[in-house]
Amino acid sequence: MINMEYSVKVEAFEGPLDLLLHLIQGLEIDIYDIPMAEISEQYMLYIRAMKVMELNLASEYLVMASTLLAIKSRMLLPKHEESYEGSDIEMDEDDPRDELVERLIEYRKYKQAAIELKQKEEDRGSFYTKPPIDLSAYETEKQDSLEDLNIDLHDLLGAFHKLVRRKKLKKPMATRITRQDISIEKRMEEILVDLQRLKGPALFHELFPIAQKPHMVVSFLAVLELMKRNEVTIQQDHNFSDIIVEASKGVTLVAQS
Amino acid sequence: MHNHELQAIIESLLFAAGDEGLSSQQLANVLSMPEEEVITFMTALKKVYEDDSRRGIHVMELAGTFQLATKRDMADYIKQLVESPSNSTLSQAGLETLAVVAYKQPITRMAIEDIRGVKTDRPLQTLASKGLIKEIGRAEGAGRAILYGTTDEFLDYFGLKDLSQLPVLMEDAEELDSEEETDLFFKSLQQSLTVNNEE
Amino acid sequence: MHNHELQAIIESLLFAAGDEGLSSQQLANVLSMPEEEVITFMTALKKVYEDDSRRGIHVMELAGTFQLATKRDMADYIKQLVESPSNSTLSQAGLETLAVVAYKQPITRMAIEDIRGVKTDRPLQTLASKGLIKEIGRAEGAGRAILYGTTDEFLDYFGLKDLSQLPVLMEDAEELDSEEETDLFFKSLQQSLTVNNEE
Repeated sequence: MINMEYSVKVEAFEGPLDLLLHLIQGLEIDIYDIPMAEISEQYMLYIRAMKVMELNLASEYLVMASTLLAIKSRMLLPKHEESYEGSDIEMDEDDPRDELVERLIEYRKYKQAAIELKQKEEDRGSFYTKPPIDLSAYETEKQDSLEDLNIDLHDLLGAFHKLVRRKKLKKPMATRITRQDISIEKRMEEILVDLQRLKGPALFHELFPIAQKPHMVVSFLAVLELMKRNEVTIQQDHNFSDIIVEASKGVTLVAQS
Repeated sequence: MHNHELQAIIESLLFAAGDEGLSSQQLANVLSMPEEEVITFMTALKKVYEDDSRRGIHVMELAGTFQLATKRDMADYIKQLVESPSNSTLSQAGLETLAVVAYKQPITRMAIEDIRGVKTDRPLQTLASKGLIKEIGRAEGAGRAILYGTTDEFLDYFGLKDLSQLPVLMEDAEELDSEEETDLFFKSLQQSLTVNNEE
Repeated sequence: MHNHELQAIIESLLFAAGDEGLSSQQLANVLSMPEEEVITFMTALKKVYEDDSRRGIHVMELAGTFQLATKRDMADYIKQLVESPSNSTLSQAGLETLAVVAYKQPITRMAIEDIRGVKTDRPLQTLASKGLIKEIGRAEGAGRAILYGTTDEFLDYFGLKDLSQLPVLMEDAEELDSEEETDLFFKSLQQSLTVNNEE
């Protein structure tokens, strides 16, 4: 009886209440009149599937299992017997399922709300905003003391997430390289200066100090050009080992600044 | 102040403020106008942007502020320029937890777990670190449990003006459309498969 | 393509691109138009913005890119906005910059700008003058870019003992978790399927 269908579904549940709602749905049961025997049996089937799958079975699932069984057995008791017990609070023929039904309905409200939030999350993705322009040019020179700042860690966290979210909206930076004015020539010179200063070999990745694509590309082209001109030597012992770069002997710096 | 000029000024202010947005209060200050007048004007202005087919942007109300944003129809064009369209969306657990917090705030972890029927510490931690919820106080009595509430980032994240814009909770027990249920399940299954493939 | 629609699309693209702007080449790609036509259209569009008194923004051409910016005569209003008392004392730009430095230190200005997507020299100055950040070293290699980090005053101000007390920033922790779980799940699924088949 344990098949893929069950196993996959078990993993897709957000807890025992979610699983129960799914069963109620699947069995087309009236949530106000749950046949406890049937639902318990189905529920236990899933639990067994989860165990066989050795999925990390949250203890809440087991607690719910025993709750279901308890309700089931209470339902089997003849109703009138309860009133004989006198002191029992549940004299007025309370349905043992009431509490469960209440919890299911309450949970279902929020599960539904979560679906709608998901929709809103998706919708929000169709609207693009922009970062504020740099307004500091408009700021007058007033020396605020730190006490006036009035920000806390939540503001900091919020600001960070706002910009993490924004990053997704960034357009390709086609103009970055020209804006930065790093020429290959200049970068070659810089690399040579660094290698000379080291007076020994450097690891390849050390030539890429700035983790930005344009800068890295220029650095890479600069190393290639230096190799071509025999101004540096490159050595690698075997595949994927560190590449070692060294200034060729006798190369002197043309322009040292 | 002439309406045209006012419109231009507001556009420049909203443009400058970007996704920080401006409240009607802030606009009223800068424009030296009563706040109610600002609100009335903004309502009209929203419609101006909406109705003008030459405009690619419009005014949105997000987290209690007015912001400029691109119109929905433009998304397809902008997407082409977006660096990585990787959408890291919230998990089901996160969305459920957030829904409970949003409607029931201020609320303790225990109360959330009562409703969801599962442990919820991890989703809470994630939501807090994403800036969507925060501690807004402590419960009285023993333990002084943390009370959680939603943040402005929450409103912004879901495109809401304020909490009153949250979808109405389904109060009565209408049966959920079972097809939708299954759909949702297959969607989440697909998502997890996609995640796997991308690794 | 209809002119009105084209105008709207370009507005939305330029808006979303922010102060990085877009080259005529990029616009041509997205709009599937020859670049010369784009350039001609942009010349006309610039005039449209300039002549329309209801617009507070206009199209600027800078370093081979087109970008939207506030019109020059709006400067006074924007200045008022900055000075408005309801404006928080630390601008959004400052707050964002501080957050990036706090979480990513040591970090260069270039790297911060890469994360924020906008120029950041001024916010850095402001933060340094407030004593919240400082130069804590130089990047290795060429350029020897300044590395920024937070100060002791920063810790004091936020009541932190050290940086490890910053709130956790699980950028995508939840997603990671579920990926791992999904993996585990599919592994065990495969195993059990194998077992099943053998039965």
